[in-house]
Amino acid sequence: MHVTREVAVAAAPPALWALLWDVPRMVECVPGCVEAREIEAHRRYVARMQQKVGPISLSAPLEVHVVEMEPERRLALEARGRDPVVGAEITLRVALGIEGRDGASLLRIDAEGRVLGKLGALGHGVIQKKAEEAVDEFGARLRRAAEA
Amino acid sequence: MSAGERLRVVGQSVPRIDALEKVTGRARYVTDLELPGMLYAALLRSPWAHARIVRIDAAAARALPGVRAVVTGADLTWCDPYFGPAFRDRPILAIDVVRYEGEPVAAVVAEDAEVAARALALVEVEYEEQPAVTTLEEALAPGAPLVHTSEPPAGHFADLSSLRPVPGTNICHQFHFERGRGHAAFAEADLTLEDAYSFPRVQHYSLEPHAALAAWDDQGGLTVWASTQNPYSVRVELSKMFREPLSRVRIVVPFLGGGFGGKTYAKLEPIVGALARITDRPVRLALSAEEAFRTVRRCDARVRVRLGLRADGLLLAAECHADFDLGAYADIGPRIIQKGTYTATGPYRVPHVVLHSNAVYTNTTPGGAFRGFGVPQLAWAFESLLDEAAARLGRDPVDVRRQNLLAHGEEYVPGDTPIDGKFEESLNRAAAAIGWTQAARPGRGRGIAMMMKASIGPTVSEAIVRLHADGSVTVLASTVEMGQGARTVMAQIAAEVLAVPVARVTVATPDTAITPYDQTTSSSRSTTMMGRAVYEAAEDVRGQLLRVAAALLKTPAHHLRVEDGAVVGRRARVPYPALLQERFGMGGGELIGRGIVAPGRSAAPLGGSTPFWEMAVGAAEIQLDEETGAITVEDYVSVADVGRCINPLQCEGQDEGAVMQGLGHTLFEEMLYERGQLLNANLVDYRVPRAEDLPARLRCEFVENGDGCGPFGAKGAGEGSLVPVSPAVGNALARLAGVRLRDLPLTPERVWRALRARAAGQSQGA
Amino acid sequence: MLPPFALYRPSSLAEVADLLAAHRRDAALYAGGTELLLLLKEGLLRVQCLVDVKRVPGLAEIAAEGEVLRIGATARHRTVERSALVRARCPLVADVARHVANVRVRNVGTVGGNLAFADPHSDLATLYLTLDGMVRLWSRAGERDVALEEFLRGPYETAREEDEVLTAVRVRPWPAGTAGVYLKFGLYERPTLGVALAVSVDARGRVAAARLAVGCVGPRPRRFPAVEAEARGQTLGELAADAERLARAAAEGVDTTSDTHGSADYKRDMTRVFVRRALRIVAARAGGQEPHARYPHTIVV
Amino acid sequence: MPDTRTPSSFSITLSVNGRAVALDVPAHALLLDVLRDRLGLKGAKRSCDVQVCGACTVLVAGAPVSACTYLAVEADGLDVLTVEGLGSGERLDPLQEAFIEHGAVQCGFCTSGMLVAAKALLAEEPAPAPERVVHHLRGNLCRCTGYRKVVEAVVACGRASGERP
Repeated sequence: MHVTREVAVAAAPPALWALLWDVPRMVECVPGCVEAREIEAHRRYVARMQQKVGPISLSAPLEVHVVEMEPERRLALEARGRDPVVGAEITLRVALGIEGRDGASLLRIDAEGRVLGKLGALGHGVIQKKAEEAVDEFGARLRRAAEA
Repeated sequence: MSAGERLRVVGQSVPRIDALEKVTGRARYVTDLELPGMLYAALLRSPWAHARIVRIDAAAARALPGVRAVVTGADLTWCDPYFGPAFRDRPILAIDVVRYEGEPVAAVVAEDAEVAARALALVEVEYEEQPAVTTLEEALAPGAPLVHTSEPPAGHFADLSSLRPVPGTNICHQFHFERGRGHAAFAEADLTLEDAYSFPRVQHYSLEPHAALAAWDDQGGLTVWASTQNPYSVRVELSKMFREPLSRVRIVVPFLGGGFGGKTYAKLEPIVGALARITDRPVRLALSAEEAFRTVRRCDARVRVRLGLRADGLLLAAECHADFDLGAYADIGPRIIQKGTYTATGPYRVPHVVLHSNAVYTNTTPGGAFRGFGVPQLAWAFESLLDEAAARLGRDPVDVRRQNLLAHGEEYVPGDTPIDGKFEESLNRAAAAIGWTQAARPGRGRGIAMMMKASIGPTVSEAIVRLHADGSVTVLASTVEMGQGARTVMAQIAAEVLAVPVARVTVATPDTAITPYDQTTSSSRSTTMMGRAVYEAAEDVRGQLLRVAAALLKTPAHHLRVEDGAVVGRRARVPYPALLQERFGMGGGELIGRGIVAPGRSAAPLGGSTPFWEMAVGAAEIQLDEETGAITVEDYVSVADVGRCINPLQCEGQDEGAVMQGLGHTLFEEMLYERGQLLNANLVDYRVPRAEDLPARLRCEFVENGDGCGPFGAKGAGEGSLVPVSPAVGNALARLAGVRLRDLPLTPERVWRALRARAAGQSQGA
Repeated sequence: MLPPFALYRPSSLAEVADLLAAHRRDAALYAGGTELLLLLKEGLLRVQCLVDVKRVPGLAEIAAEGEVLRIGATARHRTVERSALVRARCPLVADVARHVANVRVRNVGTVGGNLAFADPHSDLATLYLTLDGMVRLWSRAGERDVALEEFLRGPYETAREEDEVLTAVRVRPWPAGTAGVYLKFGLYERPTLGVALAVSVDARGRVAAARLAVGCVGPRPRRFPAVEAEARGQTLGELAADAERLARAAAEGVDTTSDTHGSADYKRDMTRVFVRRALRIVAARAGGQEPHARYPHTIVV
Repeated sequence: MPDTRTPSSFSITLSVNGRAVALDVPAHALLLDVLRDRLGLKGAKRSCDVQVCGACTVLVAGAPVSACTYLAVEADGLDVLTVEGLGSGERLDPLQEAFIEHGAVQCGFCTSGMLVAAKALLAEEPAPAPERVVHHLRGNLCRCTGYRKVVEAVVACGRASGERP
């Protein structure tokens, strides 16, 4: 699936940038993320994702690698993991672009991912819809967190 | 047998000799077979389209009670783990790299299927994703990632010895053929037109998914009960892989639950052979339907065609360029691109021709043979563009076809068999039956299309016929019964030649230890080639009977003939048992007849002349719902030039099945991939034709001029009727609604988009 | 094959509640199993036990409660198809039951299972919306009735809590003199689109009430109150003439999802086409004629 | 009756093709595997495994079900009819004869399911019109015959049974 959104955030790029690296607050913002831990600052993290697709619940440990970093301008990360119960391989690539606009910021979100295995095939249509809802929710929570 | 004699059994719709077993549920397929001590195998498959295997941890799986072995590519060093008829490029289990989603990575063998399935979930595999190419466009792009980095060794087929891969690309073979002045001829054409078409990835969906059961005996011999269409090709592969002489590799083939080409060449036999050797116990592997979607499919293709015609409608020049997507492993793909492109110009005379095709690897389910063998992909393009040419010339598409048909006896290509059918008869009958010249009802459109296909050459079929002491007969022939009715046809041929009732003829189960060599059950060749071998073997026995009777009756053999299980002269009748008693001086003994048919190599471009040309015409009348784009076929006529129907009811069954299978890729079927992942490998989301898709009127008719090289003038008829369905429906749609679709299947949404584009075009006065 | 599980066969709702409380997420409610067993077989769902509700008395009953028709959750599609009571009160419910999946699924699958699984392609959900479907949910804490439109939250997601059991669905038959139609279009096992429409006509021959629902094209079926309101008061002739405009309005309001059954914009246009066709068929039926509409790959009930 | 032990295995009694059979089966055992692997009745086949193709059709209490997705315990105390129960060499069911006569059998892998489904239809509608047969056989897929001869065989069998007293 592939989702792109733009979110206006009433916080200057430096504040937004700092929020993005605040692991506990980011766990709150990312829907379905139940825990996350820093392994190597600004480079490697581990997280656990849980999502319910109807009666099916997906729960997978993710390894997160930061692949691009331009302070206060751009952040891109890749995450990979596997849910052995459902037999689903999950890959995510999220790119966040920040553009300062007179004191506030415009955040561009570009999220691309795949759920491989039976769930990915059978749930193809549903997963795209869920991903769109998740990115919208992420944008909303991030804006609230940044403006709080 | 003089052709003039009235035929007793051939030409009759005798009931199938395997019908009773099948309607009572007693027929046995590989998935029904069990051996004492048999273990059950299950395969772990890659979720990635292209990845390097970093690490496989099978410890937990091996520890599960009831698991006898967990095998990965690394455990196969004791044999040659690669197989494939063209290139030996396919590993039994992935070695270091997986090349398509669904490729087997590990195999578990356990006491029962449940333990095997549970153990699968405990095998941990770490992959490192690699860039994948999953479409022809991606695979042929300059600098595209390579599916195979090194060139695998050639396979074992003579006609494929000249494989021509293009180093540094995903092209593993090319076929090129020219006749006449090629490109130059287009300069003289009054009308030149060109277009590009695409044919989708479709799956055979035989009701029986692939299955195989292997067991090694104490003398180091391997027996495999397999759902295969060519036991003798599988025997060659296993002999090479396990380094055993051919005489010690035995392939037994019970009934197949459908094949359609999907069960040609080795599929599961290598893995079960290896697992049985490792566990030293019989091992059975029966795939699920979903796994069949990750084992074989038809090679999808994109085809560019260019036609040059004279103003009077005569075809002058044709150029076809076809790229076939072979998926991750070549299988028989290299021969498909040759066979499909060789008759790209169909049953028409085209003096100047340039044909080129590429076999291209991609990271998807490997392609293989599928009914039509490349011809449906080319005919879809050629027959569609031919209709466009007729329209541009303001000519009736039937007339333009009739005007360009090859004539009976005409040379198709120097060195190949002359045309052996009167194709105009089929065209006229199909056009008349669909009511071509009368206007169709409102909202209905008609279209027509033809096809021509070469069968395999060089080719070999051998048969043995045994006449027993009581006058009953056994036929030993390796032709596989996969529903087409081959056993009944062989029984009819033997019964006709030896003048015994069909009920007293049995046809043995193909078993390479017992039934003699046959190249393959495919390419519509069995009735013709194996039928001739059975005919000659039965003739051999008939000759022996006449000689014994001639000595007994002191009359020249040519004054005698066989009739109702006896040799009959002017004044004498000696039943077969008496003749055998005479011959052997005791109650036992049997006469053995042998038939070998092997036309061998020739100067024909594909290495051997086609024994016969398969030709069929399809005429369709469709209804279109212009608002939804949904099409239904209301009337369909198929006419096939078959030389002679040995069993008319079975021939009808073949053609009705072929038409409905053709309707599948015409209106419904397509394997959907998204970035390397197969989305619809199940019958809920992959739409196979149902009873309700049956046209209101479906007629399958035959032209029988007795002009085939097969027994009693028969020719092959197993594939022809499938091919014209998509171009006939596509042409009907174009003539009814003025939209030319180039990509199959013609789903409602695709037709809807074309109709909207047409409407938009009209509104801008285009 | 299936992964191992225990099978409980409680004979009362109280027993069901105890089992759900004891096993929580490790238990799955089970009746026909036509969807549940597939999820277990595909390995997408792991449970320790199934709680079979087929022995709880009364859950399979089809009965009239005053004007309302109660269909028990474990009533099979085949039973609904053949029920004289259903045919008498809601003939379309009986006829649509005949077109669910195939005859084998209809012999085993249940109405409650179909609604609780909430597959966006469900025929029943779309049709029952036009019959003001009310789902009854039972738990130890008591019973509650939820309108079907609120019950169906999204693809495979409903308002049922983990400790609740869907015991019945209540439908309100259309008033006498109502003409209805259900159209089902698509190639695959599951329809690309489903349209249910009922139009009641008053003594003056004008539309007294219209009930329009469209399903399968988006995350869940829905009604179109705005379009229904515009239809009210029209004569049958006006309704037929206005059908294209009303259908266009419905298409603008529909939420469609792209999947292997079709793209979002195709489903939007099909909503327009089939809502108009439904309006024309119902207008004819309300006038006592049967239009014998036949469209490729479409079931007209 | 359900076993009092842990509810994960059950003692059941099936009447399969008229023969009573007592079995202990795990709760998760599917009817198709019990028929094929425990009772050796190999006529019903596993193909699509998702209730679409009908190759696994058997009758339970006269109703066609997908044995591939039907718990064996559900058939406790009921009659189960498989293709092996239709008729055998000496005395074939009229449907079996009609399938042979009309050329409705090719590879045979779908035939068991087709016959059993048609048997249930004719029990309900003795002489169904072709459209009724097509509707009923929507859930029985065949890749070989193209269905025409299957529908003809069932219709002919229905008409013939109509004439028989």
